[in-house]
Amino acid sequence: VTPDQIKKRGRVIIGIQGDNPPWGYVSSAGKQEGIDADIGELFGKELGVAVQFMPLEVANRIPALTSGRCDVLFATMAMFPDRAKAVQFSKPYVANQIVLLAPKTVAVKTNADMGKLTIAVARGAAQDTEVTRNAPPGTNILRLDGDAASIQAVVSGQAQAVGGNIFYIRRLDEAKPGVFEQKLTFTSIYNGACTRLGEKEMNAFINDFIDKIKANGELRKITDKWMKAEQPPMPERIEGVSFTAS
Amino acid sequence: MHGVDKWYGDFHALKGVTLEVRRGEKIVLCGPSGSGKSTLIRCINHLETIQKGRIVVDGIALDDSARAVDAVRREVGMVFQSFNLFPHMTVLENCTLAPMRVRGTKKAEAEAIARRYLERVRIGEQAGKYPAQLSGGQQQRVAIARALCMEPKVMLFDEPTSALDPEMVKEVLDTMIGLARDGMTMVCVTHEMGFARQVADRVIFMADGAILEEAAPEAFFRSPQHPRARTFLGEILAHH
Amino acid sequence: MHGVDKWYGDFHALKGVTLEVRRGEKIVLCGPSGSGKSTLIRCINHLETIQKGRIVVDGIALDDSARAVDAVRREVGMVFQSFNLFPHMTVLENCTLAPMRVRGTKKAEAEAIARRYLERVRIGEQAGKYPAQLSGGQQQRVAIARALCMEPKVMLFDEPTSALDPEMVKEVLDTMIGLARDGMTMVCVTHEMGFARQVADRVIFMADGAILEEAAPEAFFRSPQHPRARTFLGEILAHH
Amino acid sequence: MGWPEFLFLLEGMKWTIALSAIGFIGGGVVGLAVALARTSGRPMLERATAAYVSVFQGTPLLMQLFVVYFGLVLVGLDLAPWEAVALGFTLHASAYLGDIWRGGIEAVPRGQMEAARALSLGYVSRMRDVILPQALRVSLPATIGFLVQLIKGTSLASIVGFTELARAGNMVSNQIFKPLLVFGIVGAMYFALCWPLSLYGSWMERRLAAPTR
Amino acid sequence: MNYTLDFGPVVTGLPDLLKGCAGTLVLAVSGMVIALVIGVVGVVLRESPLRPLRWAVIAFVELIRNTPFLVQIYFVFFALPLIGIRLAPTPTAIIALGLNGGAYAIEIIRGGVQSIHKGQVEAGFALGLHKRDVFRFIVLRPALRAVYPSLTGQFVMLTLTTSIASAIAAYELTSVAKLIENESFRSFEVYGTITVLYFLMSWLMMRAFGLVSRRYFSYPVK
Ligand SMILES: Nc1ncnc2c1ncn2[C@@H]1O[C@H](COP(=O)(O)OP(=O)(O)OP(=O)(O)O)[C@@H](O)[C@H]1O
Ligand SMILES: Nc1ncnc2c1ncn2[C@@H]1O[C@H](COP(=O)(O)OP(=O)(O)OP(=O)(O)O)[C@@H](O)[C@H]1O
Ligand SMILES: [Mg+2]
Ligand SMILES: [Mg+2]
Repeated sequence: VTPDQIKKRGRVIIGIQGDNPPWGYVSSAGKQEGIDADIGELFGKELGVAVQFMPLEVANRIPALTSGRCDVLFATMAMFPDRAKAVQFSKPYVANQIVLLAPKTVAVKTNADMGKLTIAVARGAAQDTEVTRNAPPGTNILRLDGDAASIQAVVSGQAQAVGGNIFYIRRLDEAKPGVFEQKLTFTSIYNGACTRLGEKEMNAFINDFIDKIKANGELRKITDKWMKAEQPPMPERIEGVSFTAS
Repeated sequence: MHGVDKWYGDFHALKGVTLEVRRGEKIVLCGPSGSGKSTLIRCINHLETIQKGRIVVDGIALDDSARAVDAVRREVGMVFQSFNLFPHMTVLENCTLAPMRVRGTKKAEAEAIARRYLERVRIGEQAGKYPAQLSGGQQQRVAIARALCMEPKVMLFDEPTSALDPEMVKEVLDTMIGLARDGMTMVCVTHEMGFARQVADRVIFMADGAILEEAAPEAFFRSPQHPRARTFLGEILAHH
Repeated sequence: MHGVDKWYGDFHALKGVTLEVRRGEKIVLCGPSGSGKSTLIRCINHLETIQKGRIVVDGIALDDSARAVDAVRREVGMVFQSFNLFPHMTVLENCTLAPMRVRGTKKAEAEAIARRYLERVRIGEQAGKYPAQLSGGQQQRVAIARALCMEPKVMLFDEPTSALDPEMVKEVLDTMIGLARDGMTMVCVTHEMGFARQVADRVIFMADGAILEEAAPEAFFRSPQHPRARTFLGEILAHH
Repeated sequence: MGWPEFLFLLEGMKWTIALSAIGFIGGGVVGLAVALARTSGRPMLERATAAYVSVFQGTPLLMQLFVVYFGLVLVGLDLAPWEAVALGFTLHASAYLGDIWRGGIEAVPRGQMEAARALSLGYVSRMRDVILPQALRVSLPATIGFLVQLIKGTSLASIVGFTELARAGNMVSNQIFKPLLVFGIVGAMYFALCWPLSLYGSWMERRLAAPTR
Repeated sequence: MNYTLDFGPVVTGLPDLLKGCAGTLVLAVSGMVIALVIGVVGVVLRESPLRPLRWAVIAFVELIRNTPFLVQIYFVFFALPLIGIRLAPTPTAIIALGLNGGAYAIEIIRGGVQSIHKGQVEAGFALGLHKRDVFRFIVLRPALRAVYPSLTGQFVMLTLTTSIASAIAAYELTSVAKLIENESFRSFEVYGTITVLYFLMSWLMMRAFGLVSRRYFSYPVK
C-alpha cells in the first residue's frame, strides 16, 4: 500500500501488541493502550484517517504484516538484522534494555554464571535472542509463550531467572515484592515501526513522521508518560538494519 | 417379467426367471431359504437392479430411468418381513407421509384416507400411537395399511408373518385374505400353506434362483411334480 | 435349601421354597415362564442373594460372607442357556482359566485336565478354536466341559438346550445323560421331557415362585396331581 | 483482580460463545452435506469426503486456522478475521460432525431406507422425513460432546486476533500478574459453559440407551 | 501478491523438525500409556462401592472434559511447584496429556464395560473367579475391543493436542517450528510444513492402531 491509498480508504490498520503492557495492551475496559498505541494514534492523525488497531501476539506480528492483514506494525519490534530480512524497519523511535532478572538469593555476576540456571524467556522476543547469544552453551533456556508465562515461571520457581526488559522488575515486584533484582544488562535495543519490504513510500512517510514527532516533542511526552525514565538518544544506524527502503 | 437374470457380484441369484401376473391374480411364492424369492419380488419394484431381462408393470417397462422407477413404485405396494415402520412417527404419520410427499395430497385428505385404511385393517383406534407401542401383529397391519394408502395396483408381501408370534399370524393373514377378496393383485412370499390354499390362484415353487414348478394350489399340495418341491413340502408339513 | 424367600424389589420371586438334593441325585425343574426356576438355581451358587431362609451346599452354609460364597462356587458348576463362553479366549483357554486362577493349578496340568474333559464331551479336536467358530451345540458342550474342569460336586443347568437348533439339542442332551450316568449330582431346568424321563430321579414343578409338585418322572408325566401342572404338561406335549 | 477485569473476561466469553455458534452452525450445514455425501453410495463422492474428513481430523485446529488466515491471503483470498475464523471452524467442525452423523445414518436399519423406497419417496423426502430424524437422534450425545470440544477449541482463535475468553485471560494476567488466579477463573468460566452441555449429553445418552420397546 | 514462498529455512531446519516429530510422538505415546492406565484404573474406581472414590472419579472426569487443555497444562506447570514438585516441561506435558486423555478414556472404557453382556460376568462368578479376575480376564479385553475405534480416535486427538504443550516449552514439533519461524520469519512455510507432518503422524498413528487391533483383538466374533 501507499499513504495515498490509506488516505483514500480513510482508515489505517496498525498491528500492535495486545498483551504486553506498557508497550501495547488491551485494557480491562477493552481499549488499546500503551506507548505504541499513543504513537499509533499520532500516526493516524498524521495521515488524517481513523485508526484501527489489530492486537497481535509476539508470534503472529510478522505474519500479520507480510500477509497484508495490517498496514504497519507499531508492535514492540526490536530492530534485529535477521528481522530486517523479513520486514522493512523505520528509524528507531524508542529504546529498551534487555536484562536478566532473578531473585536476590541467586548469584549471577557474569554471563558465565547463567550456565547453571534455568532461564525463562518469551519465545521469539528480544530477550530470547539476547539470552541465547550471551549465555554459555548448554544453558537451560525455557522458551514460553509470552511475557506472562515467563514471569510466572520465575515467580513459581520453574525457572531461576528470567530474561526481560526494563519493565519486568515492576511486574515482578507486584507479584513478589522485594524478592527480585536486575542481574545483568545485555544490550540496549531500539524499536522501529515495520512495513512490508519494498513499500518505499510507506517507509519514507513513517520516517518523516518519526522525525516530526521527535522534533516537536510529542514523542518525548509519550515516553515520559509511560516510562518515567530518561530515554537515550536514538542511534543513527544499526548494524545490519537499514532504515530506508531500497 | 421375462428372462430375468440377477447377479450379486459373482453369485447368480435369479436365473432366467419368467413370470406373468394378470390383473387381480394372487400368486404365492415358496421355496427353500436362499432360493431367490425375496430377490425376485424386490426386483419388481426395483429395490434390486437386474442385469438381464425385462420387467413390465402395468404397461410400464422398468428400465433404470428414475421416471420409470417412480412410476412403477407408485403402483406397487410392499410389505416386509420386519415391518419397517418409521419409529419416530405415529401410525397416522407413517400412513400419510408418502401420499403427501409423493402424490402431493393435502394433509386432511391424506389423513382421511389413512384412517379409512387403518379401519380396514381394524386398527383405527391406534392411529396416534408410535410403532414401538404396538404388538408385532398390529405393526404388520399398519405396514399393510401404509402401503394401501398409496392405492397401489399390486401388493408384494415378503414373508409378512414369519417374524410374528403364532397368535398374531392369524390377524395378519385375515387382513391379507380380506385384501385378496377385494380383488387386489398380490404376490406373496409365504410358507403359510393354509393361506395359499385359501386365496392363491397359482403357487410358484422356486429353488436356486429358478422357477421349478407352477400350479394351482390344490394340485401343488396334492401332487407336486418336481422332486425338490416334494422334499420341501414334506419338511414344511412336518413342522405343522 | 430351606424356606427360601427372594424378592426383586417389590416382586416376590421365590416364596418359601424348600428343596433337598441328595448326593448323586438328578433333579429336573420345570414350570411355566417366570415361575422362578432360574432364580432358584441362581440362588444356589449365590448369583442372587436371598432375603430369607437357608441354603446349605455340601455342608457349607451359604451366608453372604465371601469365604462361604467362594467355597460353594468351587463345588458347584453352572451351565447357562446362552453358553456365556468368553469370546476372546480359545476353547482351551476358556477351560483352563478358572482352574489356574482359582485353584492355582499349573498351566500344563490345567490343560491336561481341560483336554480330558473336552474329549469327554467329544470336542477335543476343537480346543484351539474360538467360540464364535463353533456351532451352538459345540459351544454348549464346551461350556459343560469348562464347568467340569473345576471338578464340581454339583452341576446346575439352566435350560441348556433352549437356545439351540433342534439338530444340536441331541448332542448336548447326550452329553448330559453321560454325566448323569457317571453319578454327578445334577439340578436341571429343562423342558426336554425325554431327558427328564430318562435320567431324573425327581421332577419338580414350580409356578409363581413356589414348588407345587414333586414326583418321580413316570408318576409326574402319567398323572400330574396339580391342575397347573396338568395344563402345563398339556401345552408342552402339544408342541412336540 | 477487580470488577473491570472480570467484566473484561465476560466480554471474552461472549466472543467464545459467538465463535462456537459460528463454528457449530457452519460446521452443521457443511457437516450434513459431508455426511450425506459419505453415505451417498457414489464411490467418487464417498472417497473424496473420506479424504476431506481425514485431513481435517488429522491436523491440529491451530494449524488449520493459521493456514486459512495467513495462508489464503497469499493466494489472493483476503478474508476478514471473521470470515477466516468462520471458514476455519466450519472446515474443522464439518469434518467431525460429518463423521459423527455418517455413523448415525449408517446406524439406521437398512429396512427403513428400503421401506421408504418402496413407498416411492424421493431422495429428499427419504432423507429428511425418514433417515435423518432417526440418525440425528442416535448421534445427539456425540454431537453435544463435539460441541463441548468446539467451545474449548475456540481458545485457539486468538491466533487470528480474537479476544475470546482464553486470550482475555492472557491479557488480564499480563496486567495483574496473577496467572494462576486468572486462569483458574477462566477455567471455571469454560466449565460453566461446557458442563451443562456435557450433563445434557450424558442424560440424552442414558435416555437413548434405555430400551425403547 | 508481494510475497514469495521460500522453503529454504524449512529445508535446512528439516532435521530439527523431524526431531520435533519424535518429541511429539514421545509426548503422545507416553501420554496415551498414562491415559490408558488412568482409564482402566478410573473405571474400576468409578464402579467401586466406596462413594467418595466414585465421586472423586466423576469430578475428575467432568473437570478435565469441560476445561481447555491450555488451562490444564498451565495449572500443572505453575501449580505443581507450589506444592514442591518441580518437573521439567516435557514430563509436565506428559502428565498433563495423560490426565487429559485419561479422563476421556475413563468415559470411553466405561461404555465398553457396560456393553459386556451380564452373562459373561455371571459365568465368571459361577466358575468361582473373584471380581478382580473377572474384570481382568473376562471383561477388559472384550470391553476394550468394543470401544477400540473411539478410544484410538481420542488418542489421535491427543497427538494433535500435544501442539499446545509448546506453551510451556515442552520439546515437540510446534515448539521446534516456532523456533525456526523466529529465526526465519517464514511462518507460512513452517506452519504449512508442520501441518503436513501432523497429518502424516496421525495417519501413521491410525495405521499403528490398526496393526495393534489385528494382533490383539483379532479373535472372531459372530
Ligand atoms: N445383498 C446381497 N448380496 C449378496 N448376496 C445376496 C444378497 N441378498 C441376497 N443374496 C443371496 O441371494 C440368494 C437369494 O436370496 P433371497 O433373499 O432372495 O432368498 P429367499 O428365497 O428370500 O430366502 P429366505 O427364505 O431365507 O428369505 C441367497 O443365496 C442370498 O445369500
Ligand atoms: N433381575 C431381576 N429383577 C427383577 N425381576 C426379575 C429379575 N430376574 C427375574 N425377575 C422376575 O422374577 C420372576 C422369575 O424369574 P425366573 O427367571 O426365575 O423365571 P423362570 O422360571 O426361569 O422363567 P423362564 O422359563 O422364562 O426362564 C419373573 O417374573 C421375572 O420377571
Ligand atoms: Mg427372503
Ligand atoms: Mg429362566
